[in-house]
Amino acid sequence: MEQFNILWNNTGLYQMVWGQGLMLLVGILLIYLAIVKKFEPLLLLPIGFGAILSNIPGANLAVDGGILHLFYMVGIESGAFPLIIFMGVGALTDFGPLLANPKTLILGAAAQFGIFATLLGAVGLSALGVFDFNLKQAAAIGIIGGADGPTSIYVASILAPELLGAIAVASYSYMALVPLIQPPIMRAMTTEKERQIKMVQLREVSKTEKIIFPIILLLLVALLLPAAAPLLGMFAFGNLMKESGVVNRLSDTTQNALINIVTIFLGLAVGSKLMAEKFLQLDTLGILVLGLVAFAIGTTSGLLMAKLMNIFSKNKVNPLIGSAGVSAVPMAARVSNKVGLESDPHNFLLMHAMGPNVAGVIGSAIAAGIMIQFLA
Amino acid sequence: MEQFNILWNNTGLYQMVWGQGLMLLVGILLIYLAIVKKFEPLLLLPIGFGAILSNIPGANLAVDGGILHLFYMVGIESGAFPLIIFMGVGALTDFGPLLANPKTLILGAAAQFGIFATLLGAVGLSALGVFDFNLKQAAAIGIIGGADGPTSIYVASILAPELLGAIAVASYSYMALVPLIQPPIMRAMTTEKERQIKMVQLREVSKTEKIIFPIILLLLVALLLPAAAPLLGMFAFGNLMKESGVVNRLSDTTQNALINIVTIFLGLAVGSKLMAEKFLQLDTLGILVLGLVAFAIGTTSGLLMAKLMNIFSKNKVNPLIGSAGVSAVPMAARVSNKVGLESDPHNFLLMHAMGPNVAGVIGSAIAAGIMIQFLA
Amino acid sequence: MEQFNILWNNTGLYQMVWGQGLMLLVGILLIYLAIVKKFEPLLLLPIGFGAILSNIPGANLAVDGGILHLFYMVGIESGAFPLIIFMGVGALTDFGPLLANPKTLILGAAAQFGIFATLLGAVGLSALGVFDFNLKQAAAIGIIGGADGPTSIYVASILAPELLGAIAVASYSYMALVPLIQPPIMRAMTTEKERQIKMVQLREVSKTEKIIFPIILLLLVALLLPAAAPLLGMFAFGNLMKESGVVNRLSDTTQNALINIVTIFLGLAVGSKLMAEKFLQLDTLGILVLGLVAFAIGTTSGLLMAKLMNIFSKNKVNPLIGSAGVSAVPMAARVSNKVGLESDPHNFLLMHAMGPNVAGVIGSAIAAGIMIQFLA
Amino acid sequence: MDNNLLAEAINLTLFGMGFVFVFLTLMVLVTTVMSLLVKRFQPNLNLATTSNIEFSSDIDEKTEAIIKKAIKMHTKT
Amino acid sequence: MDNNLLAEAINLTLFGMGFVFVFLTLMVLVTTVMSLLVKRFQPNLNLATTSNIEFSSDIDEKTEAIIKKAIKMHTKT
Amino acid sequence: MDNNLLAEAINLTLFGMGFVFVFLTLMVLVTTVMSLLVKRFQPNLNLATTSNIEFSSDIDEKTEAIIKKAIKMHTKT
Ligand code: NA
Ligand code: NA
Ligand code: NA
Repeated sequence: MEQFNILWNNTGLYQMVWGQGLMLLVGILLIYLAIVKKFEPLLLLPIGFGAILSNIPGANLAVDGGILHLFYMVGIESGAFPLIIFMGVGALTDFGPLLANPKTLILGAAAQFGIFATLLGAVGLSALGVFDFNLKQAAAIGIIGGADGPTSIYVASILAPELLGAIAVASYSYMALVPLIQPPIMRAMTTEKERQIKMVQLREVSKTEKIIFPIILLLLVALLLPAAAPLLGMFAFGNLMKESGVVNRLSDTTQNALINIVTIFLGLAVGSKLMAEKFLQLDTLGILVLGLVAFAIGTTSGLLMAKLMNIFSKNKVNPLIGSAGVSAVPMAARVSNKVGLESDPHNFLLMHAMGPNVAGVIGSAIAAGIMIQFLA
Repeated sequence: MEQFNILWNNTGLYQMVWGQGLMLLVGILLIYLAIVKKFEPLLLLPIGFGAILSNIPGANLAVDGGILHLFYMVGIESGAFPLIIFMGVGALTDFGPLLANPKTLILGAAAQFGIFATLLGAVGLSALGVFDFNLKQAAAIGIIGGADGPTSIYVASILAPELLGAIAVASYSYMALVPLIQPPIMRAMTTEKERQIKMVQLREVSKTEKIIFPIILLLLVALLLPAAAPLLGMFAFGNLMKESGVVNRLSDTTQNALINIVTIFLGLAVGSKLMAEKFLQLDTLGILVLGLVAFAIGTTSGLLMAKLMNIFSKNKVNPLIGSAGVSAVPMAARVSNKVGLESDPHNFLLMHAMGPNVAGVIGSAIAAGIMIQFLA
Repeated sequence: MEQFNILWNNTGLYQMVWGQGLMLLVGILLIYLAIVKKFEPLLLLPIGFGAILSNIPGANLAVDGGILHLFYMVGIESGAFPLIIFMGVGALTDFGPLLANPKTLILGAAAQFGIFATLLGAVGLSALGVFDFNLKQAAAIGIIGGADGPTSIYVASILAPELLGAIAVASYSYMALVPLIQPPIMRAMTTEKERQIKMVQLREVSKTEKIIFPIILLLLVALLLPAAAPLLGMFAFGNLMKESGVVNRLSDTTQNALINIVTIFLGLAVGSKLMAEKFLQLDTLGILVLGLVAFAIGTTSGLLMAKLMNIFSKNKVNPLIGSAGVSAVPMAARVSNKVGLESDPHNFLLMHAMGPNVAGVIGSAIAAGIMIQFLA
Repeated sequence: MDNNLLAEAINLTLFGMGFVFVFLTLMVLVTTVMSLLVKRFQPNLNLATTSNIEFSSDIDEKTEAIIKKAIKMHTKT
Repeated sequence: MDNNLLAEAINLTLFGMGFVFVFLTLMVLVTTVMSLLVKRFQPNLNLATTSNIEFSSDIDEKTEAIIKKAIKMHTKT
Repeated sequence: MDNNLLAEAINLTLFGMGFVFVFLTLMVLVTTVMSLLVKRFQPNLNLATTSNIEFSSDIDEKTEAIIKKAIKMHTKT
């Protein structure tokens, strides 16, 4: 009978606290969103599964010695996983549309206002006593507005590892929700006439320009903001491998086996930060609210900047491509295209929106560098 | 001349002790079995090569600072390699036949009696003074009867790392020998008439059922036996990635590049546990004998359970599929099919045997969890 | 304004010392050579990029805690990356031509004289006060003459990690320059008539011979030079995986995803050894000069040995295949073929040159083992 | 002492095999119920099948089958 | 104390957004100049396109296109 | 001191080159004997060639060759 008692006392059922039970449901919810609603399944499926594994009472997978904790220490604490993912994203990115119309970089800059406005909001609400975030935490939360998963995870792992789970979940969830979040804002902030603006066709971009671009990006970062060098350096490296054409086997592996392997373990490792006692706090709710605000403000400021540019520029831009500046590649660009087609079914904005879209990746990495520079 | 002496004194020839010479031959034997006899070559080729490397006199590859020792510490001591392999196995497993006929899970339970009987045997023989195994070691040896390589390695790495080499070799060798070990037992324990039993055709299983199954498995493990959560959690995760259909790129990489890479290093790392002074002991002989007994008892108890089920059930099962409950996927299921065809050349048992076959994987992981729960 | 000062004081521009600026240009040069001149791009592109990342002022990527430093510690300090690459090279190597004409192994031996002559030169010039290399450093520099990247990196990581960056750059650069370095020497050291020698056609080599060869190689190394066992053991393992035909999925992954992933991180990690304060020294210039000498002497001694063999042997060898003994697979063999075609457009030496070419890989690994045996 | 060890082993065997049976029997039940529920409430879940495979239709089916086999041959061997 | 925090946050926002704009505007300029230079000095760089792909010409283009799609389907999904 | 270093280097060179030649000459001998033995006792080893490649025969050889090239192009570049 003793054995029976030991066994029973060691079951998950016996040891479970309500928080763990709730987190098992959260894990199932994330898996449901990933599979049925197709919310960024590449990340949310592993994160959701990791959340369940981390909250199995008595299994201790996400604490010292547990396998998920090991994945976290090896891959995220060290910075390696988000940087490798960023290298892979670089190898998957085509800067052609950006090079054809470089001024869309400005749209990618404007949309980063979501990051800083959210930082302000988080600090302000803490000053008012609603939440209790310090400046580092506020900055890590703001980066959600960058709409870039690996950037969010990288910054959070440095500035606020205790919030990493909630930040990652918010980041990927809202990226998946871009088709729901953005269109109402886009329709509200633009006139029908603006939405019908036809943009001049993008010129052909030469191979040489595409090869030189990541090197320029790297050098500018090196000279002006070394704190952004890990993120943008790996990003530029991935892109150079792809565009150079001389290391196709490395580029192919980076875009496939390597990024896939790292994605699996990154997801599980993020899941290890969804343990009940850490995750079920008022902070998490604050992060979810502020993250949504960040997306909305980023979208708005991108749209407004596009309208501002039209005042000074001869070649008008359709302001709908401004919202793509938050990144969330390529979802936000597709949303620009879709909303544009509602106003003019012959006006395809997709390629035009890809410029601000990838500019947004650079923009939020720069914002991340600033945060790390001043706060780490 | 001094140099010449140094060189000669450092040769393998000069430094070799007889045990190392013998282990070089064991390594060559394993490679021979892998290449010529096709004995589980994916594991036995790397293990055999690792055995040779580990026993090169003076090279010190399997001790502190050696590369194989590094692979062992990083991959096996941490638990990562067997768990990742198990994730890959999950991504390669089709639970369709099991879902079509869930009662075959019982056959996968019965076959685990080989594990516990062997545990008893090992302890009994130690009580009689024949061997000298403690309870942890006896449990790790028993798991050989689970006919599952990564489970054996995982349990041995926790309960009896000093026996890991012999246990892994026994486990994979006997899995390869299933077509020789099982048929005589199967013919002895069943009547010709039983072997001719035709089973009702398996129903179609829907995608939804296949997606929900790994989540149910995970939750049951979480609630009832957290100690089995690492193994069955990773297994369920691999299976969910495959069945969900939304992360095909992750699932493909898991089934190919990732499992292949880990298999190579797992094999070499296991080889590092085949150093002469550790491996050439009476214990190893005991493990080989007990492992074979474990397979035989597991096979027998699977067959008997099938016959027992036929007493109470209307839909008769062909008892030959009971032996597939030891796992050794998919070899044991093929053996069921082959022995069945001897009695009735039109009776294909393969798909029916796949049910108990994959149930055996779950069953031995549960048994492993019990051992870890009580003994770790 | 304070923020502005902080920002400005943290820019790369403000912090840059002249050496770092120079190294950024070196990095760009390496990338240029890789992309435009196709100099061993698989390594020189990542190394060049790593060189830039390592020299970004204030980013500290190549020192404690930086991501490139992490890659270095995990992959090179441990010895893992060069050994895994060597396993991959083994899986890509066909020993058929060597087995068809085993005496070409002697050519692969002769070409290693470049290694030892350079060792002598480095020590001699240090005795004369020109440079200041100790014996370990001289040995690591000599290995450049082996014309084998991973061997060079492996030896340097053990004997002279402070020189690793320069040695790796020299090694891969000169391998890329083989088509420029070797032909003048080849024409100078051979007569037109020698260059027209037609060799007897190579016999068919059986699968069995190809399978047994790596095992023989491993055992000879084990018995005679354990210090070479890590390098040649992994090499033989890769080759056995390929030739055995029973682990094709492991062999494929080794030849593709695995070697590609490791190449990327090896290159970046080597780049971390190109920090200005370490790299911009007279030593580096010495290494570049001595490395070139090593290649030239290796080429010459290979050619001379071929001529010597013709004095004693009935089946004449075309001395042009002697230069392929330096390895630089398969570039040096192609050079033999090309120079041969200049003298007789119907005399294809490629397959004949592949024998000494792969023999050179074994030869320099043996030389590396000797160095490690006596000096580590 | 050894008898004590043996007693522990017997205990472990009884509880172990018992638990294995309990667990897998429970799985039989839960799985059966799950399958029934799934069949009853045929879900309108928009489950991905091959939706993320973009393959334009201008390739005839036979060619596609050939290529799929080739790729399978390449990846699974 | 909290006011101090808020002041820091405002400072960070001003400098941060400012820097983001400066950096990306600089990129617009540099990129534009780069593109002009590239177009002007149409380089005779022997840039690899598909030179390391050995593909004999006895396969007609349509087949090649089919296969490329198949491989893409295989690797990207 | 330096002379001592030089002496060591010369020693190392002599022994090193000597050993390289001894080793590779031994390999010539052993390899030659091995090849002779293999040819003499033509083994009936059932060595795997492509046995684990399942490729049904309804695809004509030319198509197969095309696909193999395509896959090679894909994997080796
Ligand atoms: Na962004
Ligand atoms: Na089993
Ligand atoms: Na060499």
